Amino acid sequence: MTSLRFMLYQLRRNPLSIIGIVIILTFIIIAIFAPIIAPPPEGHIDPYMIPRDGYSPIPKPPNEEHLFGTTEGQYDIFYGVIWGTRSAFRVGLIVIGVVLVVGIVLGSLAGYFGGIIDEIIMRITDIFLAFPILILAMAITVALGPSPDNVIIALIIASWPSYARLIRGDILAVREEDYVEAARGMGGSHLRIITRHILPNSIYPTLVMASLDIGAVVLYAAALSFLGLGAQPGYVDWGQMISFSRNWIVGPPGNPLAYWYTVTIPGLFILLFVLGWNLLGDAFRDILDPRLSRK
Amino acid sequence: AEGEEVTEEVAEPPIKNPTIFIQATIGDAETMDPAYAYDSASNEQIQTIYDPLIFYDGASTTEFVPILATEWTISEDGKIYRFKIREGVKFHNGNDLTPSDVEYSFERGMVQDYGMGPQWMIFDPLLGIGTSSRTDDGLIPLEDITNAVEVDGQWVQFNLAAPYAPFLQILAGSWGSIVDKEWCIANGDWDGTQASYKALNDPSPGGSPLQSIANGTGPFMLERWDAGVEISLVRNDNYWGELANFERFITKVVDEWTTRKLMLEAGDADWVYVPRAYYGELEDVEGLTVYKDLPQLTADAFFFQFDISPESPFVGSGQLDGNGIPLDFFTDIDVRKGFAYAFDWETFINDALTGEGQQVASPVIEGLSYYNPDQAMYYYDLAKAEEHLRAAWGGEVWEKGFSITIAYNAGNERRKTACEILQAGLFAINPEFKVGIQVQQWPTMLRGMYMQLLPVFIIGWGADYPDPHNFVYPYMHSSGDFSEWQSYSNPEVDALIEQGIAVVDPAERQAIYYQLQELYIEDVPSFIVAQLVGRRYFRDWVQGFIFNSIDPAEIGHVYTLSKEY
Amino acid sequence: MELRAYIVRRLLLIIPVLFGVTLLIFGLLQLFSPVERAALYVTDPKQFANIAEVIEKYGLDQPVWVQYGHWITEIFQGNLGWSKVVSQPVTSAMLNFLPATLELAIFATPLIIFGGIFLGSKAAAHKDKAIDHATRLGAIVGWSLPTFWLGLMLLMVFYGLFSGLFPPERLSTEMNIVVHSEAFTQYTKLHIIDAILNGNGRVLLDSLRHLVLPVITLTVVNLAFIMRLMRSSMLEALGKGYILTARAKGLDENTVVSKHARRNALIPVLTVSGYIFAGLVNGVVITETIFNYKGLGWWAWQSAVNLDISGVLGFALFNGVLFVFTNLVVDLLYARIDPRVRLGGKVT
Amino acid sequence: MEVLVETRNLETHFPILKGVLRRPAGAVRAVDGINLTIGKGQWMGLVGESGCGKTTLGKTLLRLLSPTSGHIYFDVPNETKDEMDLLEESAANPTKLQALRRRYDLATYPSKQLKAIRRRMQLVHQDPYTSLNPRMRIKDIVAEPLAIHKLMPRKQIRDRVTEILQMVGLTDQHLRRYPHEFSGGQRQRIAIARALATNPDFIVFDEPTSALDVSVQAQILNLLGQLKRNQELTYLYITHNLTVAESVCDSIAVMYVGKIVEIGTPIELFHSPKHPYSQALVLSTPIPDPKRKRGRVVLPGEVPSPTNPPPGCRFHPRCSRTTEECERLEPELRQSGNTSWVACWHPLS
Amino acid sequence: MNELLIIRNLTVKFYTYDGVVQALDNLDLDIKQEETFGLVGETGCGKTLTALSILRLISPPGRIESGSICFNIDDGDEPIDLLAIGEEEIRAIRGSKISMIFQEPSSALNPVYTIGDQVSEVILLHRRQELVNKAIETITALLAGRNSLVNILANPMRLAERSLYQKIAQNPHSLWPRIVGRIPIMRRLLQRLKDEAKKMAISMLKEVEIPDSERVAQQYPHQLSGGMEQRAVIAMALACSPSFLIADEPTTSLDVTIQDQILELLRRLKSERESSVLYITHDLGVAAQICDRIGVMYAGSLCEIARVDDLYANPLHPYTKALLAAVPKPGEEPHAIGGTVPDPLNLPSGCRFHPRCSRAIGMCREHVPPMHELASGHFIACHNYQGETGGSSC
Ligand SMILES: Nc1ncnc2c1ncn2[C@@H]1O[C@H](COP(=O)(O)OP(=O)(O)OP(=O)(O)O)[C@@H](O)[C@H]1O
Ligand SMILES: Nc1ncnc2c1ncn2[C@@H]1O[C@H](COP(=O)(O)OP(=O)(O)OP(=O)(O)O)[C@@H](O)[C@H]1O
Ligand SMILES: [Mg+2]
Ligand SMILES: [Mg+2]
Repeated sequence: MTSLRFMLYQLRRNPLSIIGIVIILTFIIIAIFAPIIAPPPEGHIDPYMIPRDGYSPIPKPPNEEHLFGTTEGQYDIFYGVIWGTRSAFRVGLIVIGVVLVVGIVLGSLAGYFGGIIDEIIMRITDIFLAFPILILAMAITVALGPSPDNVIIALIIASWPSYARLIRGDILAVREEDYVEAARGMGGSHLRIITRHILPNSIYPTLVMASLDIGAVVLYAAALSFLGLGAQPGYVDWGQMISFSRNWIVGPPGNPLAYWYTVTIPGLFILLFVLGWNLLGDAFRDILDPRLSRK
Repeated sequence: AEGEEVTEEVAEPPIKNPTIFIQATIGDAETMDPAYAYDSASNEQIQTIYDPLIFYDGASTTEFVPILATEWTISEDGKIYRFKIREGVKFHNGNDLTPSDVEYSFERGMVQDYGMGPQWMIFDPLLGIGTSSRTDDGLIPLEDITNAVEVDGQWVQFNLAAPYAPFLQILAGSWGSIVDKEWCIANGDWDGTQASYKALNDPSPGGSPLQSIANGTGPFMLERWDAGVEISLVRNDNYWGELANFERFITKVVDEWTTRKLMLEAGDADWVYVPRAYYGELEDVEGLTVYKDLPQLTADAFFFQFDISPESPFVGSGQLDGNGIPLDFFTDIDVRKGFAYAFDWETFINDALTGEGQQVASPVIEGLSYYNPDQAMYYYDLAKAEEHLRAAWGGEVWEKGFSITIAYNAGNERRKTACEILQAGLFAINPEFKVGIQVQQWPTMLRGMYMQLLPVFIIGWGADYPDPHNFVYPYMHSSGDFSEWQSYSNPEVDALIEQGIAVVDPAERQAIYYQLQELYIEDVPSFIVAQLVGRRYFRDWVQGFIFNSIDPAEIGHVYTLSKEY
Repeated sequence: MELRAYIVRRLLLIIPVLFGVTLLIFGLLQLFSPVERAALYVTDPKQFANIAEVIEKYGLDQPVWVQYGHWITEIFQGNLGWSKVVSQPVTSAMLNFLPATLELAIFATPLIIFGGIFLGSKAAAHKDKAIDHATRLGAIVGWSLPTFWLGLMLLMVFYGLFSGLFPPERLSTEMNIVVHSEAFTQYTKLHIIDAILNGNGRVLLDSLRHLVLPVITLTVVNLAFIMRLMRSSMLEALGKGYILTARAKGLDENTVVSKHARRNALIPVLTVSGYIFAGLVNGVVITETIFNYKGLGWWAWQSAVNLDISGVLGFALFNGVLFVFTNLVVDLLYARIDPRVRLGGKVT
Repeated sequence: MEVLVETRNLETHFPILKGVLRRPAGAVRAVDGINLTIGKGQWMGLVGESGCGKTTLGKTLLRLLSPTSGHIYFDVPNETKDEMDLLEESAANPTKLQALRRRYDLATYPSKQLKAIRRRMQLVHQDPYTSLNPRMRIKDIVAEPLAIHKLMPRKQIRDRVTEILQMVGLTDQHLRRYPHEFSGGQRQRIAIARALATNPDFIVFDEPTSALDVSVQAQILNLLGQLKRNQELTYLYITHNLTVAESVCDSIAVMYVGKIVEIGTPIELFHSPKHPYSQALVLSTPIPDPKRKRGRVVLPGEVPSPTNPPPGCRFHPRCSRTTEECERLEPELRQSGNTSWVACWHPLS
Repeated sequence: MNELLIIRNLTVKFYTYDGVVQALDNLDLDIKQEETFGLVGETGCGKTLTALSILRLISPPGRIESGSICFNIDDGDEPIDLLAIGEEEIRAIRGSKISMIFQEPSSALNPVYTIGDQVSEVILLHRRQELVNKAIETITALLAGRNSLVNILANPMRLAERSLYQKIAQNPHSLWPRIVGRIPIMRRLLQRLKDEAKKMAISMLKEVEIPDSERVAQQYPHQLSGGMEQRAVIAMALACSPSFLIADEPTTSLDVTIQDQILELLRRLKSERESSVLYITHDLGVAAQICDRIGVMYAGSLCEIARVDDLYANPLHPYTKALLAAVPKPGEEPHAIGGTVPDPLNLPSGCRFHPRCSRAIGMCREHVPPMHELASGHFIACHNYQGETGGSSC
């Protein structure tokens, strides 16, 4: 409790982290109230598909009916960005959640027991880490076929190794701490030592990275969608909405910025979302930095 | 009035790169080998580097002009074609063109017979429908191939297995290009022996010795092929005919539309590939010439699967209980008709195609011979659709509804829209008619069609040569490309198709193809979504564009183009 | 000496890793059914008639290990398959597209590394001053920017408003002809260097112009990363005892920062250079795609969207190998900078 | 005197991995043949310079480290020990020997068996800032050994925790706090409370006060004395502060590079050290009295590396009395008085 | 004896997020020429801060609020206030006139530079004149050498070097060395200075009894033992023969036998160089062995100052007494001081020791006791002794 209050106190102190919190809270509200903010039109079967107002390829500028205008193919931008918040959270939270679990399990095994287990797990992570995340995720989505779920799977496969590594490293550091040895000296079981002593003290850097990475994961997912490897057209996804704008970057000769809304609005949503998590993660890092925490 | 004229002249910007024709398109050529090439990007390059025996006369798809053949005869029974070869023609490397080069060109093609290449079009007439070099017993005898084409003095003779009406059209394609025998052999290509036949038959991708080199008699010579980036051709200054108007012909691969648009607007490109979605964007741009309403020989259609595989994941429960469909769902013609009436062509053509398309009744689309403009067709009529769907499956369909998933290939927005329109139409008739739409990767989709997993799929066919046979066969014949996947089989149709190719008399053929068009509407094995009509946007300084619907190059033949005001 | 054993060990470890890399890549390939893999060769449904023939010809229905055997043998012979999208063998595609990417990297990498280090140290040295706040904000926003969006926004501005200033692709048509003419020798295929070697100012200028936007796009995000890292590791270094010692010696603040703090602060930065490399590769894919800059990244993207599996896998393999070796180089550099590693004592 | 803990030829080596394959190439011989006997109720001090192996010895005794060879007997009757030695010498009945060792020799206990014995022996670390899990409350820290050994039902645990905390001078109010809310001295009390929770017989203190100020150190030392008297405890007290050892211990062992060189009572050790190293140690310990300037002999050189200790007597390179014998032969630890042992060829008298 | 350093009213505060920490409170302290002054006290009482204040090395969020530190650079000159002079001037003093040895030798040395580099750095900085003169001498000697081929080739270069050094010699603040130092190839011209500095560094290392000092000069800190590292640090501190040396717990992390060696070394060097030392420690034993006078600190202020014999024989302040009683002695239980050190954020009012003091009176709670001289040279800040002079009260 005390440390939580302390954390909140520290958070409050840092204006940037306040901004981060506000941004993320806003997005949470948007995600929760998406059906109210942007109700799906009647007869619309799947709310996660952006409703279309006709099939014309030419985007329409913001108007009363379409607050942010429409993209090519007449997908409503407002609806897309609002509901896109949900899919952003979905991708970010699921990927990071799964990766954390996998990373914690494998990282603990490797870090705590060491030896051959460690060697094997670390060589496997080496193999995965030999690929930049986006490239590996790209190859995996290609192999699995593009769909929002496969993007999630691909990002999980591509990003668990760095977590396993990070956790392993932190566990290695904590494993030698005196209180861990004290617990061993009391006869505590491996499970108890890992869960009560090692993880609570080594998990924080990972959690910080996780909070920073939620933004990064969403960025990767958006990049995949943008490259045409993500969701099917029309799925509520910011990256894809930007890819819709791709051919409308420059307007007609007299009015080069005619279609500014198609690229700017979804882009700003991504930027703010990622920025929010980064600010928050940064604040967390500052708070959890042992050098800064009080003695 | 005088002042106005002056300003107009001033408004004409100077011609950029007057000696070069620059086009920006998407997708690179796959090969420079005429026997292997089966994609329009390659075909386009090949047809400017190599010459065929004959070529279409202007915009016509039935009249020909002599190119490397100065004259030709067709025997009465339609089985022997003879061509007199032009004299004094030189290949780019200086070698002389001889009739044996012509013989070699076709025989070499058949010897190579790349499995996914165009050679079936040569085998079909010369050795009989459905043949290829590979059989279950191994390769067909080399003599069969060498006997099909013979040199007779300055003449070259083709011996057809049966009459084959569109044979001349086939010869006008890039697969009819004439290569230099001597040069080919020097470069490791077929040397006439059995061993080399075996070794070179069905190469892997890129495995042809002529993959990236070229030596033709055409108006341009291959200067540089920066794969994926650009192809640069230079003028053949020893061309046997009139020299081309450009010193260079450059094809740039530019995937990004915005970039292509800017290139065109700035005059850095003389022609760019404009996806139809962006026609509107160029509407008011100055300095461009646009050619509109050009019918394309390509048509997408919705295909019904008559015998869905039990493994299909797209049929819901697999029963007519409102949550799926039975595997033989589409054998009921009322279902098919109901679907056809539920498709809103007007919206599709006006919105998705921005009006650049037209509804056609059958695979015999406009621009092909024997196209029947008066053929009745389906139209958007929910009442009629309801009527048929009420009747289908003894009323059970109407009562319980159904749920299916239809598929289109990733990246094809047009087909996606078509699916959505069909979905909306059916939903409007009865909310229990649930259509899911599934995007699939191209190979996955192909597999789905091949393994009969897809209850309904949307796909299209582009012409190889401008003849109705090239369309009715895949769409309707029981062993046609699409209809075989559909398990669609109508013996009457099969008989008519086989007859249609074998008769020579145009009147007779017309009757047959009119009847096939009628049968297509009656049977609805599939229904055509639209025939596309296209546009071409050139810089206004480009002159001499001739539209021929079968031309693989959207700019037509670069040989006819020039840059001037 | 321990360091040599360490290097040898690192080199030996590369073998299983590379072996694993091929396994992983091949495993991905197995996610496609034989029909699908055969269909990868098909661009048009009319070519599909021969699918069974294709499956047999390429042995796609053979047991996995047999296929792996074939595949790996081919790879050892330098044959990574055929890249459909650019109609050439994967190996030659890589060779052809490498110079363009290299050119991009040659400009972006120093900007990223030196810029990041410079700004990061500046910010740390002036902690809580205006410059620090500005860099921090810039870094965090830069780090949050979606690369592709930044690229598109640049496109919007420079293609729309100032069109023609910084054009797409690598060279303009005229310069391209010049470069490929006989009068111009392509020593390296890096246009900049070739232009200098040929003494051709116009080509040089033209290729520089074409590099501006991609380099900016590529730089911003990664620069932000290094900057942040450098700042925090610099702050950490500045808190160390030896900094106090250096100050107590009477050294001026500049020397303290640049001589005593920076070198130590560089160590953690160096350890993540692997990530910078990964960031560059990620960025290259997107940047080249957006600016139609025909390099490895563009090719990888084309391969991916066109399901050119050999292309994607070839690129991944190439990357994997490159990355493993980059890390080795980083380790060696690390040993160079940090005597504790070089002279044993902290080698783990 | 009843013996509680005894080691025979105890050795703990840490392998040094070298080369491409990371093969062991030598070892840190941190504990290198130690025979130590601690009587029940004894407060045994262990002094020596940094790196000489004190901590390693302490941890090996508690089996937090596995010895390379040698035996550790904890509360084993002397007869049994002798029997085992006899059996080993004669090699007559290996199975029986093995069975006995399994049962009595702590050095060979598998981990399951260890758990039972852990209740009876505890360790208190040097640095109270790192020995308490920063993310656990005091009550959980102190209750943990009880929970691990399931010594009592949950409800009683709380009472017991309060009781122990009172014993070390802390109150109920502290129960719900985290370690960082305490000063160093208080933390060390908590660590001691944790060690006491299971009513152990034997506690190893690894420099428990070296991170604390003198005033706090005094508090802790007082507490330890008090607890020992009340709870009938046996201590092994590791320290490098000779004055502390002198003031509190019953007996002091001096360690040098993995070996014990001298054991004796504080008085013996301080007034008539027998080993030259002990003497140097005693003389270089600063005394807080400016008037008592000792006859200074600054010991030259540094402690040799335990990786390859000097041959013969390990102290000979720094010793002023070295003879040729010292360079060749290693002196055994021999009884030199009633309560004192020394390992030296030329002990001082 | 003259005062070398006079600290008056030194107040240091830390402005933390949790509040203001008054780390030093109106500290007064005199250090005489050639004496060793010991500063003892428990952890966190402000010993290190006092030392850092003298060098003006307190970094944010800490700040020297008020006070003066007057330092007698050369005998006879007006003492200068270290807190009032400019940044340049204080830097010239750091390391040359006043230098400091830090507590933890392993963190005081930069891990990425060799010992030789780090020692010669300070020589290069503060003994440039000497170096330049030596270098000129060497070059002149070389120029006068035989007319061998090597010499003929090298001489123009040497002439250039010499003129550069002469420029520096004429004007120590000349910009030349800085300019030359920036230009990659020209930098070689300054190499001779570095070599000279290296030589001096090695002789310095010899002086602190480092065996094999040539080799050690080329080693990195992690290759040395703690005792050797501390010797290197001492060499660094003494390289410019400072008149005032601050030693902040220089032996705390070392073993007794090594500590003994280091103390002996410091004692010798101090007497050889006739400098003053401020010796900070919390070990009363060490303080007794090495100091001439001792100041006892508690929570940011001094409570007692006396000559060493006086303090141990006759401690007056209750805190000093308690501290001495807490030191373990054979045969007797150490006496603990009750209570704990106050929270620096929340210091008690009045005398800071009063909550733990057995002799606290009402006044202690309200008024800070001033420091006054009870007997000659024996200063104390305690209300119990207010008004008394001389003698002991208990
Ligand atoms: N886990 C380990 N691996 C390798 N070497 C070790 C390990 N633990 C200790 N050592 C080495 O064993 C020797 C003895 O270490 P130990 O910690 O027992 O000394 P110590 O007497 O307790 O020293 P200190 O007074 O510094 O605590 C040292 O040289 C040390 O480096
Ligand atoms: N960065 C800081 N922020 C807040 N307070 C500080 C800071 N640095 C020092 N202090 C305060 O200054 C006080 C004195 O610190 P100083 O380092 O001088 O103690 P010390 O007597 O040298 O202790 P030690 O014996 O542990 O070295 C500390 O109690 C602390 O409260
Ligand atoms: Mg120890
Ligand atoms: Mg201090």
